[in-house]
Amino acid sequence: MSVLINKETKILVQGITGNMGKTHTGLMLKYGTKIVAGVTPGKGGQEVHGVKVYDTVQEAKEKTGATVSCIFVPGFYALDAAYEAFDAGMELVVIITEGIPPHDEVKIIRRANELKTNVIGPNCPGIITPGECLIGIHPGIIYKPGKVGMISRSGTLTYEVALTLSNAGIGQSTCIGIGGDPVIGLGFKECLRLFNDDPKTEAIVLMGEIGGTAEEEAAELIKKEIKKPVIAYIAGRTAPPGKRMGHAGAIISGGKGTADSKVKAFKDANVEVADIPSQVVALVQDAIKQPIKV
Amino acid sequence: MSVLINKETKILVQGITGNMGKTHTGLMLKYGTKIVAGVTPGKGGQEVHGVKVYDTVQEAKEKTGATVSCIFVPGFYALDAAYEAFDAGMELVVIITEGIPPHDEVKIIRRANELKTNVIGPNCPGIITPGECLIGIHPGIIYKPGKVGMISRSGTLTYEVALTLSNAGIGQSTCIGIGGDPVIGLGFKECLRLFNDDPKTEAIVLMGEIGGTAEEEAAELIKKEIKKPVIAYIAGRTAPPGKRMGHAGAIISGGKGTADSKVKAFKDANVEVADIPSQVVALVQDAIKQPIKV
Amino acid sequence: MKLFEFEAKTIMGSIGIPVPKGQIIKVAEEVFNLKLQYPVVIKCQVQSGGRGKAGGVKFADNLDETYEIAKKLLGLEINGIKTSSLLIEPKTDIEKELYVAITLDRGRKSHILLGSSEGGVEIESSDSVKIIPVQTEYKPYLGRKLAKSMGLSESKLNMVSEIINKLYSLYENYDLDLAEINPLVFTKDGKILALDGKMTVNDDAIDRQPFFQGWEINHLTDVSERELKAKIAGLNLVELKGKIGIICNGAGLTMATMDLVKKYGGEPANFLDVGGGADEGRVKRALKLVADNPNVKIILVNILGGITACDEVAKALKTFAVENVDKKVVVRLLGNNQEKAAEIMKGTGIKSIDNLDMAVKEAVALGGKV
Amino acid sequence: MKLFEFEAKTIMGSIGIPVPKGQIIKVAEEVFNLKLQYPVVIKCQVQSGGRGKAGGVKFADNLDETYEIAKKLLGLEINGIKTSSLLIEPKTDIEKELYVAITLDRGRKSHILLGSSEGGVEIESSDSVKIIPVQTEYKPYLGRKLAKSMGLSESKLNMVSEIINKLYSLYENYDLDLAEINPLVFTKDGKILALDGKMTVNDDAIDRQPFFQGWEINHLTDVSERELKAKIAGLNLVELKGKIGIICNGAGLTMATMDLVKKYGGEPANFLDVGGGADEGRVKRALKLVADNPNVKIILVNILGGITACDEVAKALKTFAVENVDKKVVVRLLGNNQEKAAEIMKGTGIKSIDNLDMAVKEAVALGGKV
Repeated sequence: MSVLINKETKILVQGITGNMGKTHTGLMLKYGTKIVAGVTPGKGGQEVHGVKVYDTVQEAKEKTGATVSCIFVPGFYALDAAYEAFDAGMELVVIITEGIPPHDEVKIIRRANELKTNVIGPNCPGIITPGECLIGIHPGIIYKPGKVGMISRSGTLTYEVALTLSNAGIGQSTCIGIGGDPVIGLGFKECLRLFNDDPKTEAIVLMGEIGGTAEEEAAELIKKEIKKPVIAYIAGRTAPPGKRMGHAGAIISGGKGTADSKVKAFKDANVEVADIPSQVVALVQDAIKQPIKV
Repeated sequence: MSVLINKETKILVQGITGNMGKTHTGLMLKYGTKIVAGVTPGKGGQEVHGVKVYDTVQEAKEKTGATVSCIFVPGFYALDAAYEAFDAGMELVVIITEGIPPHDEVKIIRRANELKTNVIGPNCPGIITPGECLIGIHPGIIYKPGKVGMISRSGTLTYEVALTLSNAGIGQSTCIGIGGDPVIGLGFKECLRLFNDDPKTEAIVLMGEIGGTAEEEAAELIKKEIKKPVIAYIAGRTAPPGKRMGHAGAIISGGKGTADSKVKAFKDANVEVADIPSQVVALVQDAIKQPIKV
Repeated sequence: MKLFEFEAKTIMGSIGIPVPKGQIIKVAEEVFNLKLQYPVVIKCQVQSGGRGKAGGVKFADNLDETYEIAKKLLGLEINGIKTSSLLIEPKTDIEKELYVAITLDRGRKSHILLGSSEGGVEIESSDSVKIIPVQTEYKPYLGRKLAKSMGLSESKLNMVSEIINKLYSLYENYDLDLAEINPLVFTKDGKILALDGKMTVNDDAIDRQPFFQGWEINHLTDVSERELKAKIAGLNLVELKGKIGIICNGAGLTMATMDLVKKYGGEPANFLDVGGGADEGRVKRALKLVADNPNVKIILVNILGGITACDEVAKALKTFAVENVDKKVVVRLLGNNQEKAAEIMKGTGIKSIDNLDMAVKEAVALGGKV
Repeated sequence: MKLFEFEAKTIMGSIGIPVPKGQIIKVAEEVFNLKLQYPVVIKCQVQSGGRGKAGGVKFADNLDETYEIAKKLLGLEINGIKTSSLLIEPKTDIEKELYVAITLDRGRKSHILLGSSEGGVEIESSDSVKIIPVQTEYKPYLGRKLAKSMGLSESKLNMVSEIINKLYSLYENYDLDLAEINPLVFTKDGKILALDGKMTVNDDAIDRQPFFQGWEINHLTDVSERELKAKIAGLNLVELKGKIGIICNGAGLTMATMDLVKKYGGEPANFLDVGGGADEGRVKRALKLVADNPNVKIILVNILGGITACDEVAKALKTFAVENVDKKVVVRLLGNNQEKAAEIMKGTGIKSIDNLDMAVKEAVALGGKV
């Protein structure tokens, strides 16, 4: 078992004929992901890496039984693409697209909540269940099947930590890049609950960064609900206030969203916090030895 | 018992300081309705017929415990007023206002459905449980407490039939004017179900008119679900096609929405159809004598 | 308010929906100023359907032909409405005709997109029409879904869905009841063109649409002079062929009264709803409008209301009776202040009959029989 | 993109939010053309907070005073930013100051209205601030709810809620991150006036806001010259005080690398994220921007990615090493084509250290120590 996706999951790619869509469809297929359809309006009937392209999500779903959409369309078109995916009844929509205006993101997430559709992202690397299914742009080669669930606001930082874990022989159950924007679909809390309920996952690595209060809220939840060990890492201890650090969501404003506040919240919740990424390995090794809280 | 409202129901009036609002608040109070608050922005603190006015629905609800709103604001302001009532958690919103643009009505009804709030109207006379509670502009004096549930698209036609029933000694459980616009909240079907489940109601009078297919759908439902006798009357047998007969919804267009089609649908569903309003009395008298279908 | 074809096309053109370049003429001699290439199509500008069947659309190959046709078409009556202007456009080489429209679906309580890959007359009721409901905010994928369901693909799919996006923005921003392009055509040189367009602005919303302020009266071409006057006075009047004029309060009761008239052997001359809470002036205006119809032999007034003040109605009736001794009136007047009303009507010869059936029978007996 | 006060007020004024009539000057002598009544207020137009404290707001009773103040204020540095224009407005007789704002609430995933019946500096963090979330489409009752929660009543409630309606329409239509009026004042003669305004246009949405096309560069006043260049080149550069220049791919990894530098005894000189899939040219531009910072003693390049082609990065590094023999570079380069990359870098003296901690320690050791 794994979280949200597995080797049976059928995926369609919106924006499959664009550069990003084309490249990553190839990589996902190579990884073994079941990409069953692509969608680009007006290009129905074409093929990309042997995957048939349809004009609408509705048709692609009807013809192939896809239940998950991975969106690669440009920022200003993502709202439309997401609504189309929701309307067609996708169960999970993974939005890789970066630079979506926040006014659109609010609408996307609101509509997803109304319809109880799961959204990962926007502005995220996607989700991977190593050895089974990769949706998004994670470099699959870095990951190994195993027992550690990972949740992260950052793409390459996830790869960094996954790499050290894999190198140390510690595999991952599922890794979810929740995205670096201020408004996102599944957050730390929702993903923590998923991993808590997943029998395959024995420990959870949570990678946060400056900006917002999602980490503080996650710490609250861990204290109350999460039975499995959680190891946290927070990026941005040296980030200056008031400056956006790449991600739209990574900004300390009005004294809120500092790394210190997040580290403190986790420590208050008895969550081990790694000072540096490579320390995660040792903390995970320690944690897995402990019996699970009941 | 009765449908939707009873003598304990606490009501607030939106637009209480306008002409319509003021007049009908007076009439409703005289009838014994528990009008506990009024709402007009900027007029908080004033009184209308001894009813205290608040600036917002939220405040009025918090101070008085009102659960039902009756809306009298002008057409272009009804969308805002309805959203305010929904947001404040009103359980039932009765919209008397006439002339609301249909694009606004679509939004009102969609939002009500999202929040599972009951709406009566727009463009309706409201709802009355004779002897207990009058919400809207029904002339209370015409009605008598009793066992007949009434549902109607038209105001004065309801009064006409209620008058003949009352004069014949047949009282009413609750009478609902569902409104004459193309897009309305509770329709024939929803109200039929309410009366079907109401132990006090023994027969149901349904007053339809030309336009749309609500009567045809009601007939379908009656065939399938309704255990109590239903007597129908359809206005507009002499209405010419393509002309709006007063109500925005009362128009035969593209050959659809004729009185003949509706009468036929009811007859196919074994529903007695009165040829003229006064005939309803005899049909109700006959029906009440019959044992209820099981 | 129904717009004329040329108005709908001008508005569509203003947001980038391709429409033929045309000219409007109101006098036949204006054809001498045409700046269009031949052959042209000449189309009567009437709001009625069935224009083609009635001979309201003609083609011409040169100026002489155009002039002859223009002379004939100006003034042509189509379903009782006189043509007062013509739209002249270059004739289009059509490869394929389509139909797209947006309107409100009462049953679904939502806006819907309609489309068919067959254009032309009476397509609305064809089985080939596909429907896409707009369940929440409109987004472009809905237009694509419609275009797809119409069987379009490749660039044609994108061209048509782009048109639907634009049409929807008009539909939404102008509070339309209907926005329709029929036919929407692909031309032989691969372009897309809205060859005919319909737009209906919602009557209850028009006062918040500054663009259409003052347009209403010019657009009421399919109503009688008295219906137009009623509209201006805020009264709902629909004229029919019978002899019994009807004045009621409430649309349902008015229709029921008409039905009763027919049931008892008469024919209604009109539908007139004075609305709730009508006062003396309003009832007077209603009486005058109904009485002005030369077909009307008797007027049946049926007022039943909690709030309508019967004495106000009675005052109007009294004045009317004095000023129109030749007009017969049958009254049924129940509600607020009905005793005062009876007092006012004493000595005028007008009697109020409380029972509706009796009142209608009386009206039919007093000269309304078919 | 943060707008200047005078721009925000012009936009607010254009949709009917009352603002003082003011004039903008860029040269002190322009005060001789003032068409305002005295006393006036003279306000430095800088995007930084704390303007009042820094002496950037002054009052003047006559032309001479105005001139003297204008000369002093033009060029005044406020939090490191030079004042290049002044807004001069008639002084307002204030009865009461309020605060209203609209922004996005990350936690709620919705837009929120904020308001307080206390205006003035640092109100944002005061307990008196009330919050109304906009859960679905904005409707005017939300503005009234906010005004009510601010303790307003009667005509003041309606005046303030009307302002909020208008402010929301700007917020929505212009894709703003923030729309704020602080203070919003009631004047002694009973009027309402937006005395100061802030508007921030969202950076990811600005390309669909034609109104603001071309505005961006003029509004980047709080960044260094290199940060501005980076912005234009589409790179995320934030400069800091340290000696170790950092180039990474991905925001989180860049921050983590900065943190590691600090952890191992160094100080980062910057944040620079080249993004995913950077090619040779992009990495070259990044190297140049970082190297141009005179504080930078050593450059730490940390690229880890599935899709970033390491050979592209290596080519850029090779060229850079040849052209800048005096600049020390430490590289950590893992991912696609990393063997090709190693080949390219052979003989350049640049060595790639696979382990991130080792790479950072090396950079600190090679001259980055504080």
